[in-house]
Amino acid sequence: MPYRLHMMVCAGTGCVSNRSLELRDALSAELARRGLDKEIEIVTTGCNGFCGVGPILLVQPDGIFYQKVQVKDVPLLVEEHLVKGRPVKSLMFTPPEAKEPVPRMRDIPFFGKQMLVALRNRGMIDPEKIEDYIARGGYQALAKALTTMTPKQIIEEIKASGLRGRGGGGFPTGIKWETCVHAHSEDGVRYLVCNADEGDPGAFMDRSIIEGDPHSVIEGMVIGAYAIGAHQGYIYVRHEYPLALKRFMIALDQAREYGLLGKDILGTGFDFDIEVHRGAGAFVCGESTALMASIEGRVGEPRAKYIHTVEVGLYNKPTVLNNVETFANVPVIIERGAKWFASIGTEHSKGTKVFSLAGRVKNTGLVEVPMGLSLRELIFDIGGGIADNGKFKAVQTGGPSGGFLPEDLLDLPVDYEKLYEAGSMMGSGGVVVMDHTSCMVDVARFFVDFLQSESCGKCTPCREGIKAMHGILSRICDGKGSEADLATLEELCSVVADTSLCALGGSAPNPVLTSLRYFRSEYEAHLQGKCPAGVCRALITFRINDKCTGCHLCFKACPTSAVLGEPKQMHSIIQGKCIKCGACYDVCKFEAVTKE
Amino acid sequence: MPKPKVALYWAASCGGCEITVVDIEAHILDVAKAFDIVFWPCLMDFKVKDVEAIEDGGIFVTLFNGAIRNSEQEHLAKLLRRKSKVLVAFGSCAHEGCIPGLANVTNRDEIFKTVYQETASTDNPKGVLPQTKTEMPEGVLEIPEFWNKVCSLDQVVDVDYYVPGCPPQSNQVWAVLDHLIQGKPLPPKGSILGAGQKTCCDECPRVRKEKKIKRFYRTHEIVPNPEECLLDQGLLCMGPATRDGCGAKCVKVGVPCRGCYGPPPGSHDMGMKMISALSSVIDSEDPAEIERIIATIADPVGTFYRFNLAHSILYRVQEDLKEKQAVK
Amino acid sequence: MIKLRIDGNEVEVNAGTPLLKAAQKLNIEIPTLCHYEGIEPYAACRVCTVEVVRGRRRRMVTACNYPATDGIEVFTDNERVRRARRLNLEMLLGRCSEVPAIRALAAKYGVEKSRFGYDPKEKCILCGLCVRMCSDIVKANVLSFAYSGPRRKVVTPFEREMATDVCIACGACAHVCPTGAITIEDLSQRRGEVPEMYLGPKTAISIPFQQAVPKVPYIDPDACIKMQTGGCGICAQVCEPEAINYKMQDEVVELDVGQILVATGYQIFDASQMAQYGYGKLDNVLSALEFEKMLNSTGPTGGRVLTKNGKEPRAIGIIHCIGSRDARYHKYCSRVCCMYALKFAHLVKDRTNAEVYQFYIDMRAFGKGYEEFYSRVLDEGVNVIRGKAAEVVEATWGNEREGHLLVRCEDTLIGKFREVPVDMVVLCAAIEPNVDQERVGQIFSLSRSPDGFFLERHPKLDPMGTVNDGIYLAGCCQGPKDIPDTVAQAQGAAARILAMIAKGEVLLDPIRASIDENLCGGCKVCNNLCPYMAITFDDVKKVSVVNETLCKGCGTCVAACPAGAITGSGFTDEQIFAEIEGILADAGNK
Amino acid sequence: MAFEPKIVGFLCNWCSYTGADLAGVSRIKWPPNVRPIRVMCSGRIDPTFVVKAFREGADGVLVSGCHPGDCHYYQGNYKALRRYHLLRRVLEQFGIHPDRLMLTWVSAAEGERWAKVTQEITERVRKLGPLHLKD
Repeated sequence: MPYRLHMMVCAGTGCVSNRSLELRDALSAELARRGLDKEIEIVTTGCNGFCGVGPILLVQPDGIFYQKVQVKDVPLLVEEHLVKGRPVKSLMFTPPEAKEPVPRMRDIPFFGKQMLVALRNRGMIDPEKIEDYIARGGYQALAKALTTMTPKQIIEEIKASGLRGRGGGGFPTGIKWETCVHAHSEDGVRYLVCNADEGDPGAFMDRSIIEGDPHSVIEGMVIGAYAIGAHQGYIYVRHEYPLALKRFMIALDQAREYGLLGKDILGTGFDFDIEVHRGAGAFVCGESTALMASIEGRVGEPRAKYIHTVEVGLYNKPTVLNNVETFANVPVIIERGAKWFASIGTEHSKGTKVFSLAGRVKNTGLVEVPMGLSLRELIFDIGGGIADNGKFKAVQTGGPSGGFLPEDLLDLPVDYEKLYEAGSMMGSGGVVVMDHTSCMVDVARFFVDFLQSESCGKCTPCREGIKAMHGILSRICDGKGSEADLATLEELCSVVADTSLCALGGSAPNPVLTSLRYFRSEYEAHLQGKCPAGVCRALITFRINDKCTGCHLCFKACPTSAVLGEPKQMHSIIQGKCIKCGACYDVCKFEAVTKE
Repeated sequence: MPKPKVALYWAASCGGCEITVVDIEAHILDVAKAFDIVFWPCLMDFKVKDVEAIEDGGIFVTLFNGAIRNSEQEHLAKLLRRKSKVLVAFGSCAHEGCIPGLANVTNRDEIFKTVYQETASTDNPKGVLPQTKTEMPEGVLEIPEFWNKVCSLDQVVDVDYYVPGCPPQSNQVWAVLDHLIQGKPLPPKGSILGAGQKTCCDECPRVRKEKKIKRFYRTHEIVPNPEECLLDQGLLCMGPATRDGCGAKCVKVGVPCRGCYGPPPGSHDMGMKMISALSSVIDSEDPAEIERIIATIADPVGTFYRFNLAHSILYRVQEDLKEKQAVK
Repeated sequence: MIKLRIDGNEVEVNAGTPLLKAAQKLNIEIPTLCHYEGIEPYAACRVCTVEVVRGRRRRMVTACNYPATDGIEVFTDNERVRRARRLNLEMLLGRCSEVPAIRALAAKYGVEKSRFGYDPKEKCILCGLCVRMCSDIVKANVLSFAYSGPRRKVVTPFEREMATDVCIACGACAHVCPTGAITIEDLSQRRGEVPEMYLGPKTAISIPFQQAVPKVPYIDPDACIKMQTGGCGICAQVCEPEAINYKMQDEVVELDVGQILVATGYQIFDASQMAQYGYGKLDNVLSALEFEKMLNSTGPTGGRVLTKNGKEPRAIGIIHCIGSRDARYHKYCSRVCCMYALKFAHLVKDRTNAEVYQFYIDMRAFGKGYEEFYSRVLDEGVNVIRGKAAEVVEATWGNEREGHLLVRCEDTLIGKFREVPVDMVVLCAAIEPNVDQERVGQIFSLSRSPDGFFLERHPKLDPMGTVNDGIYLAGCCQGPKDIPDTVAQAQGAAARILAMIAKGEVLLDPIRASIDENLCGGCKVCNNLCPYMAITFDDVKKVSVVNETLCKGCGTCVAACPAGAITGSGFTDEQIFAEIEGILADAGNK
Repeated sequence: MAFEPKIVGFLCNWCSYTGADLAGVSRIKWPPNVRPIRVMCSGRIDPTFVVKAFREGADGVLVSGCHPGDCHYYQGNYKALRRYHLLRRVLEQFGIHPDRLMLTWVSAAEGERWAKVTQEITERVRKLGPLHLKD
């Protein structure tokens, strides 16, 4: 007997962290108690995307979107919505600047402008059930590809679609596959590798796809393998993604059981299997040659790519390496056709792209939008604008080595070339929004610090150059910079970008270069001894003005007893003792503590 | 024409040689037909005086077996020598002392002490020992004198020919007798009849290798491989140092040669030759190990000189007994 | 073959040739730090960066591993390249500020001081040559990188200071290190037992010594990585005529010869046995052969006399009779030491201003012109002290605290105990028989005199012959002797040999064994005994047979034949029996 | 007259005989009791010779070869060594004191040793007294 309602409980990492699984269990118990378990099915889904408001509960087919649902809300929810048919307004999402909560998911602006291709099954299926994926049309593309298309046709189709690598490089996938097919392999062995070593901080597109829809990746990989004639595939998953790993392993077992993987796939005689390789969390192992070295059991260090991995890759065989999102796109292209896919996006950037929205934006989470959407739409329409009524300052795209783009570039479309020209990049799709409270020099220093520690250290410019940049940036943050430092920085950036062995070093100067280009005034302010955002401690002073009521809170908060003053009397700060931790500033309710 | 006279005598021996003469089976009749047997105490009742009665050189041939170890034997040996044209040392005892000859490593006193006093089965509370002369009421009783030393026949009298073996093989005996019956010319004096010129190995069918011996075995210690040389297997076979002619009967049934046919023509001292040969093929250069290997030879003199001690270079050593004991 | 342009010059190379090699063809020098011929390029130092123009695309690449393709244009020294190199070198200089190699290279690009730091202690530029040498070439896998980013460093397994169990001490890492960050320490203090003394490091492939014939390099299989671990093979890679052959093996060559001249030489007494002289412990105590090597103009110091710290010594002590004329070691006189010690003194006087002291027991200048040379050396101001040196100890000299030596001895001519301060001591160690003298002697059936040297047939009348016809002696295997004596003896021996050859025939001793096949029983006792394999078994006749030309007449088989079938001519049983009877004719009866 | 033992020495040609010769050439005194018989190699020494010597009136027998490993014929002295061991046992069984037989190694260079060895056996046999085996 079909179910009356489906309760889709989000079980992405974000919502699980917010106890969505406990919620599911409470719900299940409540339904059973009320005898509703025969009428209503609970589905544990992958990431919904709107991670900022988790745990998320979606009631289908009504499309009612509940957010931040707690276990204590369950009886009320069941009573009101499921028994009495009255959706609970208090659990619904209220968009910023809106007065009334929005009951249906599709009406929420965050979802409204999204277009789901890679994330097509988001929140709709239980990722641990292959039946759910098949019910949503899964593996049809595979059947089509294997039974009605030649490998050459598939490659042509992918080429025609204009799909480009979603991992950061943006290399046309079809051409990569074609090159691999033409690459000489003595024994005909070719490998297909899926890069799921998502190392960019704040980026979780790949994790989300694997957690929410692992079969879409498997299907894409099998199609790719068929196209290039590979019989062995690898997926390189970060060890820090245990849930993704678990779900992917389940999916592999199911696919093998269903004859969709392994020997004689779908009875066509084509053999292909996937081995899971777990990475140890080195950022640089996302780089193709380092990743392959790691799979081979060697130290994950890049090598020069004057001969591409597509020709001499894993175990010195021609190897196709694509990331998770790229593979997830493949079945859709095969199923719906290259023409349809190519109709989406811009001239050179086709299809959609998944972004993880993070930073000082109201709606943080995972979004998939068509290429060509402007950054402004992404941040303000989907992201809901700047949190805490802050003022937008910059957006960084493409992960830690992406550049910072200022407000006047907000109308830039999401497009590989356009972002590159502006000094940033598409990267794997991380979007970090910064507001007026961020000091650009400090932020640049932060990312350079990250890159310095994640550099493998093999080549001189990356190891020594980034370290040198970090040193100069720290000096500037400490107020000890000079005009010459800026020139040195620029020189360093240029040479490091020019001469680094791999893309990590090659793109590492981006944060510095773009911050210098678009926010030079902030640097200059630092040289003058001022940090406009009030972040760099060496350059700020905390003072107490006459708004002080003598509430004594700051006195209690100060860890170094730098605040002087009796209760009910005006307080003051001993600068020599102040370590500029900002505790007094944070506790003051009267704006009496100022930061200069 | 009267038939040539033949005599056979048995001195210090076991009697096997007498039996081997009869072992020629029906040929004994040919012998009887051809010869006139004048003395053969073992078979027929002859008296010494009968022999004494024969003129010197009146006997054509005497086959004398047994070693000489007392005065009576010496007497008869000399008597028969005088009466015979041809004296043949017949069998190993007469030839070279044989088993009785082994007594030469000791002396009369020791032997008497052992035989009449010390063996477990002896009941002789008074410790009486044989005396050559004993005064009895009826008169003086005499028995032959027992010598310190055992001699081969040729050490006592001149010998014309030798027939080796313990006993001589009957076919060889018949061959010798037949030769005499046929009246063929006699070989040079001192010849060894009824035997070959080579060694027992020449007649031995076993397969021999180049020898390297790590230890010796006594016959009861191993079951020898039936195809291979016994010495190669560590069994002390005297074959290499022993004259052939026996047909290698012992080795054919797996028993090592004891050396009864005596030394081959080139050998001056059978025992020493065997010592020389054996120690040459012992497979060791380490004195301690050599001693260990040699220790596996039980009774070297009894082994290497079983049949020819009395006839060897060291036929008897007369060093002082006390000194001999001091050695041990 | 493809064509490309480098700095405007066209060059033709095989496709895929690294640009570095292509540039070498044009004699264009590109600096490198992490590159070493024979090791897979690593492209880590980025110093070899050049600019490549391919169509419209310009890019910076590393010359060490960028494969040449048709039609590209390469710039090895334009401003962009110079800037890239300059900055990378400046970074490296910031890391390793006092490494001469880096300083020199940086200076070439105008960098005297780095803006990115100053570290006078760090020497490692992380070029990875040592790591790659150890893992890829030597295959010992001792060295590896640990940590990432700026914390990266080269470590031994588990960062233990000593990894002796895995390190094979090949020294290849130190050899390839461009900055001298790796040093090799000889913890064992051992000295090589090699015939040609060396005072400096030696490679696994070398020309044995200057006068070697043939003068070609050879590989020491004990030191060669290729032969030890299967790795390396660099010499074969760089040898263009492909002359390297690892499969060559020591061969045993069998030659059929009629006469043999044994000239197996001697060895030098190991002076470290006499601890009182400090050889092997004190730095500037040398053996005579080491000193000879030092005096050699093709030697490690180019013929200059230098102490270990590279200074010219102010005084040198030469001690005679080390291990010879000494009841504890060798009683005999080594004969050559006095004269070479005087030669040393003469050369030292000639080349330095050092005082020379000879500590001798007796000065034996017996040869032609020797005494005259002794007088001349005395005239040159060499000090001779008659008396055996008692010991050599470390001492101070004026204000200098280390590196000086004191020779203690009794001067028997003045009857006083003396202490002579010197900077260097040379020990005249004895000539002694080779360690395998005994084995060699067994091979040739040579007797040895009590001193261990081979025994000549007659000390006066036949000093080069041996008791074995056709085997002769020459040189120090017979006893210590100098070059003139050796040459005289060798020429004498050669003349004897030639005389025999000229004669064309040899007389054999008539002493032979023979087997009477009528007596042989075929027991095979003798078959194994003959050291010359002269006895074989005739399977048809079933008897053993002696090959009379192989037989040397030792008579072992004669004695061993249990049948007495073997006769040894000249020494038959009967002859010996007769001898026994003869010499004992006087023995009385009992 | 004091007992002067008669000792037959069997000497190999290359070492012991030469060594004995050297002793002579070097004017080293050694007892005349030892009467040398030269054979090519100690391996030629047949035990028969030893018993023959005893039978002919020798009071002692000395067998001397090259030092082990130094045999001119490689192995001959080892054969002598083995024969010596077995012969001693047999002599003892016969009643001849085994010490009357002595095996020793004297090299061509060991004139002094030859003198020492001959003195040793002479004294040894002198103590054992006469053997008296001559018929």
